[in-house]
Amino acid sequence: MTNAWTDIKNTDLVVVMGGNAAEAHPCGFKWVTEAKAHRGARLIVVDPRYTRTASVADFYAPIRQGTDIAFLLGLIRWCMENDKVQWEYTKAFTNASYIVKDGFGYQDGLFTGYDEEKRDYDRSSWDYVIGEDGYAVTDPTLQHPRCVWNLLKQHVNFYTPEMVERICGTPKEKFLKVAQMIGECSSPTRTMTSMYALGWTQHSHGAQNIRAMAMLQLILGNIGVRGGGMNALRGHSNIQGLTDLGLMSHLLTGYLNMPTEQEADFETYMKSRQFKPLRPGQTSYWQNYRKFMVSFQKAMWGDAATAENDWAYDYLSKLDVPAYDVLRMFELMNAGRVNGYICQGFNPVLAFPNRGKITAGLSKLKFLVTMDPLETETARFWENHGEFNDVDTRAIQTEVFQLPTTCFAEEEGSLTNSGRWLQWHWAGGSPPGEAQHDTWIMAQIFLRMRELYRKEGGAFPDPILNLSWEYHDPNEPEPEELAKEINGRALRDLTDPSDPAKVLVPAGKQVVNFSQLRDDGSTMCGCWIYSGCFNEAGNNMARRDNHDPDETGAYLGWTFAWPLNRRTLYNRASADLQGRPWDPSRKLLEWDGTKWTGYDVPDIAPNAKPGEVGPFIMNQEGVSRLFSRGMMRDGPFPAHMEPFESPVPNVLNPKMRGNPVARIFESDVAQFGTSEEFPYAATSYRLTEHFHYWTKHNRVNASLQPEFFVEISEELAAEKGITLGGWVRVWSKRGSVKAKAVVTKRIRPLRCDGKVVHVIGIPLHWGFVGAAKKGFGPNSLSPFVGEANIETPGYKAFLVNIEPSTPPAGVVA
Amino acid sequence: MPRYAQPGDEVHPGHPVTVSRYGPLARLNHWITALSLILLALSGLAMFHPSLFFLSDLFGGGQNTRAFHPWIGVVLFASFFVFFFQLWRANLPERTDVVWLSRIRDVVAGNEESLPELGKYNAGQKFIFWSMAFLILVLIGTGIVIWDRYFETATTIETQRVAVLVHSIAAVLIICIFILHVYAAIWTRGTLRAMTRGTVTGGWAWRHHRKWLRELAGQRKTKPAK
Amino acid sequence: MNIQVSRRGLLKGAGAAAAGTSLAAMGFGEAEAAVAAHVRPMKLANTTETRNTCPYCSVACGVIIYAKGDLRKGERADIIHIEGDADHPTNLGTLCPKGAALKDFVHAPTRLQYPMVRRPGSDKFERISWDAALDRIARLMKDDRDANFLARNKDGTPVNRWTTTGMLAASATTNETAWATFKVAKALGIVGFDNQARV
Amino acid sequence: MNDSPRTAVSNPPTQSMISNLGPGDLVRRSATESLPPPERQLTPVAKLIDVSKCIGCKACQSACVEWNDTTPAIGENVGVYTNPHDLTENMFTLMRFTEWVNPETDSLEWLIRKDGCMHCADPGCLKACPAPGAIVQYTNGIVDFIHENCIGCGYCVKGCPFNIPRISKADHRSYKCTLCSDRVAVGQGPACAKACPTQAIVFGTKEDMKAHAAGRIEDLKSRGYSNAGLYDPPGVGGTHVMYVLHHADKPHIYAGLPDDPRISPIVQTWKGLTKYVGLAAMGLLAAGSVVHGLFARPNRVAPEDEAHAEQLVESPPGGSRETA
Repeated sequence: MTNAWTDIKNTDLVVVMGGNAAEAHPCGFKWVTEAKAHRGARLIVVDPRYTRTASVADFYAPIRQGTDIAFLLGLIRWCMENDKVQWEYTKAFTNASYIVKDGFGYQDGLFTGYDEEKRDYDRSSWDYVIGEDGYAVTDPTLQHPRCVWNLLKQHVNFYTPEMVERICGTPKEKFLKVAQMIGECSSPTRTMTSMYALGWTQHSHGAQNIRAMAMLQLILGNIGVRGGGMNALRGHSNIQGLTDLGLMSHLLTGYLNMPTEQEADFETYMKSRQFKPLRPGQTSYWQNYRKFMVSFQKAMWGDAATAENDWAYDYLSKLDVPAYDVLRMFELMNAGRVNGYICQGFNPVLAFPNRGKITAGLSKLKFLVTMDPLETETARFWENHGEFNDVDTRAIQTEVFQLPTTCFAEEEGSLTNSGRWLQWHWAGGSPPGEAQHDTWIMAQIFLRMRELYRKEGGAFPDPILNLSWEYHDPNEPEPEELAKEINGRALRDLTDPSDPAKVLVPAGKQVVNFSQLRDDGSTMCGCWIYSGCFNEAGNNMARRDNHDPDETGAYLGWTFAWPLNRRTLYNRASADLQGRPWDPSRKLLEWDGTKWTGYDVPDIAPNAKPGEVGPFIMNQEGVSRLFSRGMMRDGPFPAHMEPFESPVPNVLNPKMRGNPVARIFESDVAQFGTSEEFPYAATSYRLTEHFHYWTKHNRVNASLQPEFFVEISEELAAEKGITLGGWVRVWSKRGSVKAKAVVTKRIRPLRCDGKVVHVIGIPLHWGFVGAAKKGFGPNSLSPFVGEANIETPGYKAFLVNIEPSTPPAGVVA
Repeated sequence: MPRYAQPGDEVHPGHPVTVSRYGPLARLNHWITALSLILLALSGLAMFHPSLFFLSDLFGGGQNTRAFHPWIGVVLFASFFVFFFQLWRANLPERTDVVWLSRIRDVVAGNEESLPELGKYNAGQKFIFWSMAFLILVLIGTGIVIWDRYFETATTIETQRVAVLVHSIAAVLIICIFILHVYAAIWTRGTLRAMTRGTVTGGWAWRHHRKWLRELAGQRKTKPAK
Repeated sequence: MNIQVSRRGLLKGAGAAAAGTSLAAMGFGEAEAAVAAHVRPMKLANTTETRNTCPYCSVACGVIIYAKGDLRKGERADIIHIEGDADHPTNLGTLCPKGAALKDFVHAPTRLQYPMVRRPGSDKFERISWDAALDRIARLMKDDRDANFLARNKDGTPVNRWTTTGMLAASATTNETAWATFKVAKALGIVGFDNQARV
Repeated sequence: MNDSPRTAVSNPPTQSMISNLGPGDLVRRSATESLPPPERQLTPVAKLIDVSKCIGCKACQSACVEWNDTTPAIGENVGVYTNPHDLTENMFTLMRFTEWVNPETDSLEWLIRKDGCMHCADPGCLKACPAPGAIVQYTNGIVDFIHENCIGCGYCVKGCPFNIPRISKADHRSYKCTLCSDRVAVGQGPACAKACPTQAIVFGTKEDMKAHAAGRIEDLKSRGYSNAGLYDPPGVGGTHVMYVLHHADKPHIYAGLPDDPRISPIVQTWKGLTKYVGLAAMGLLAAGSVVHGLFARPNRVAPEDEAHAEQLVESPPGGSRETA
């Protein structure tokens, strides 16, 4: 989220698309109802289903899953056509005026440089014209035919309201009603917020869904302002934290990247990370990359990381592929190239697509370790549960360890919420039985392995032997010790560059925040963006001052938000070129002539003059990007792409299937179904009564939503002779499930490209362990394909078939 | 074929003459029914009016009262209808009943001489007999409808509301009938022994049920000697 | 001891006594035998409060854990209730149907209590001690790493990849746990390292 | 002692507190003729359920189960979102879902109503209850069941105009929403109101709640719900659980919410006329018999009756005996 949950109360219009906030985030959705009740805000829901969010919406428009880009580009086109643009903002704060290279173009649904063999683009032409001065060439008048604005206008021209109706199945008048409501927010004094979640990310073109809305928000001037922003509603309590901390194949902490094979040494690695400003006088904050990287290496390997050994750069793994993401790992597992797997609080058997492939993969492992407070289907993947898990137990040779961990109530530490707040919590109960903290378990595994390497030696032991593990009790690092490490401290006295006599931070003391980090090895910091969370002032994540001056929703005294306790990202953009708030009634920051003041921590140097330094300091341009250059694999502009399994062909290019650059493994191609075989468009989602596969263990939630079901329209039910509450079988090219049928008016057939499209909804909360009735998950059906840029599995749009059925064996009808 | 006499009815000469009116089975039946009715009245009244709730303590509290009442009802029903099939013939109405009723003042005043000669039962007794039968049917019927433990979901709440109203009205009526019955039995001296010893005196029979006595006497004469 | 409990207890006693005597007296009790009006005793009286946050979605609502016993005093703490923290700016004390039932998640019958192992081909889990389990896991991991670790690629560039053992990190662990986990996984050279960000 | 709370959302106390609701606060008590007048008048409280703000998340159900320590059964899916399928002795409140197509706009509206005890000012359950003190009404409007006094007869079910109470098959006592009287008694709001994510459920003094409702109704009218209104049915003297409805002109579309609820006339007759007339009839008859017994001379068998009988049995003498 660019803004905080509590900031949503400041909005005038909430657009929930690609998500279902009321269902999945009820208490966050509270702030939508607050905005409605106290600001008269309106709520729009665009979704294939009439959701719980829609039940309290002012306007609902249906859409076929997977076609959001067409809808959003249609909106951008409508705003351009009807002069619903926040011009001053767009001109000053976006790259609308930047001139693009001549080579760049787009036709038949493809951008220039496509290589069908590699399923990849040559992106060299997707860039600005760079002048002799080394800066990007711009045309502030937006007259130049090759400026981003005009190229965008040309690009979106295709998406007329008629075309939107043809692709998305959204009736033209409903689309126009949405467009009008949204268009009003181009006024500097009206803001709109976008609340989305996995309804946008879980597509082969997920990142482009989000970009399309971000672009719309930018031309409406809604980024960086109160009640605006792009608000990604993260699904798990600390998934924001785990991503910030880089617990991913291709990441290090704070969005530093893992090196690749091409980056053989530290200098080569740093060379591609200069981040030189593209416009005069701009701040390009990533220029501090080296400081963060060196401090990170010092946090990892302490004294073993020296200038001489390039800060132990060799200790880091170097990737030969973009990432060893989960889909790739399970592909390798099936190929027999993975022997061991550790699942910490994770349930792949229900979480990852094409369950058959997941189970087959786990069955090929030599050993599997699960760490979890609860039973999981993964820990028992080898156990036969009839139709619910029909495996040949004897044949599975995997050795499985099930380690009991504590849960939230029994442990202390911080979680990072969707609004980037790091909130500390305390243990309130004693763990059951022999359950242990994850920190203890990880320490035990590490200490045992380190001991083995000390005794026996082995493959490259250095990174293990030298890993900094300076804890009061090495067997179980304390949360506060770890938090201090994440914040970072001075390893030597840090002196003022301008006055060497002046010690800013004495050796051994916590740094105030990342602005004090150095690239000479004199500082260490586990995760630079978190720096400031636990400094000499104490544990800022544990702060509990809930005062909110002038009720802006900022709550600066409550816990700690990264970066630097900033609550709204890009907040400098809330003020115009003179530094005056666009909307005086919703002031966030203001230039007082010498510095930025206001309700939030400025997202810019406090003394950076308005009109000189752009608000988007993490970009080399200093402005935001309507045209993203070569930064995304599938295009500098979003463009309509059908799902890999789609009921209708892509109107732009019937030959094109899914995202042209999305990675597909050979073995999976054969498992894509066609609309002839599988006529119905399926989508998967959460229900508010449950959280993933956890709450089915809880009798209360189990009683509120006891049994697996699928949702279909009354029309489809009639067509197929399916009765309310009757059993149905739903199957795809990859698998088959049995479910109860919820026949509802909330799903209605759509008409797309002259064809009637029936939508089938499949919630995801059931499995074969727990208190609720045994059931299946949509992952038995969904395809094994990832998003082109980040490999998020596509759960939201795939094809299935359905028929009336009998209960699964052993279940009484 | 006797008109009034029932199996077991017989006169025994002597001073005074005695007449068997009820056999042991009939008497047992009567008393089970009577006891059930009393218990039902007590438990029912406890749930009928707050001022009578204290009666529930006789059954060990409200919960027991609620639990026992319907079961006692079942016993009453069974017992009464065994009784019923022994007596219903003798309670069939006849012309003299009308005459008897038309002289109800004399009945209350006890001027039997101005009343017609009667069979085994007078109209009053017959009225009690039939209304008991009817009310018990109504009570068991409505009682089952409001017997939540087993039949809670069998009927709609609206039906149950009607049932509970009818049940209480029927209960009031049956208690009134019961009072009449008991009082009449006491006021008409010499009656109680019919249900205790099973016999009445000839005089009693002569005074209250002369036709019945005549018939029995006649039977005796025509009967072959032992 | 909650005042109400005792008051209620007294009334019950009194009620029973009244019934007793009157019954003895004339075989009848009295309506007064009924327990006087009272509300349920406040069940949170004398419990320990602990501030925590909901472990489910990313709204991270503030919750208060009410327990019998106080961990801070080194006592065993049994959680008897969890409800929203009205002081929390985001949820203002409210909770969703999942958060409102957190107590039953903590006390779920399927909460794991002991380390278990399932031997190859076996159809059941067996108890195993922590030490035995951890020693075995460390051994399996080291053997696999030593056998399959790729120190340098064919061009001789150090790449330090261990691709034959992967790890998935939990989405509900604390940042502190995540950092410890990160350190171990990256130091071991596990590249098949991922989390729930995508699902 | 503290008066009724003004809010649903504050953190409950953990120190022992004296209850704010005791025998002295009763305004009605089931099957009790002479109830001493309450010692004081507490400010009437109310729970306001704004159906237009409700997202049907069931947090209220969850919070209710947790607070009241009930154990609803894990049922099955029968094709609807309403789970459990009805109120039970273990589920005091229930989200009832209705998919309603508005005939005027032809657009779908998902009507979600939180069902549960309405805490009527004139409670039918209390009127019907035969067990002294099993159902009580406090001066702040809360209608509560005192389970120790409940005899499990089910009369409350028949008395309730909203079909709320449920009799436990386990302990044969009647259960329903208590409006969290135990929380209110220490100055807290009900568990459901505290949990409600969108604050569609709010709690406070009835006066405040009516004012709050007025504001909500205004907002709804501005969004085109011209018939938005407050549901506080006069037929039962008003309720201490009220709804804001977008279609207050037709409450029945919300899963059969009664348009004009009142205590059934049948129940009125049963608990009114029948009770008194019946008692009188039985009393009079009994008394009458006694009087008649005392003053009218009993109907005695006279000696001549016996003589007649003997004569009848003996005569004609001899003959027949000889032939015997």
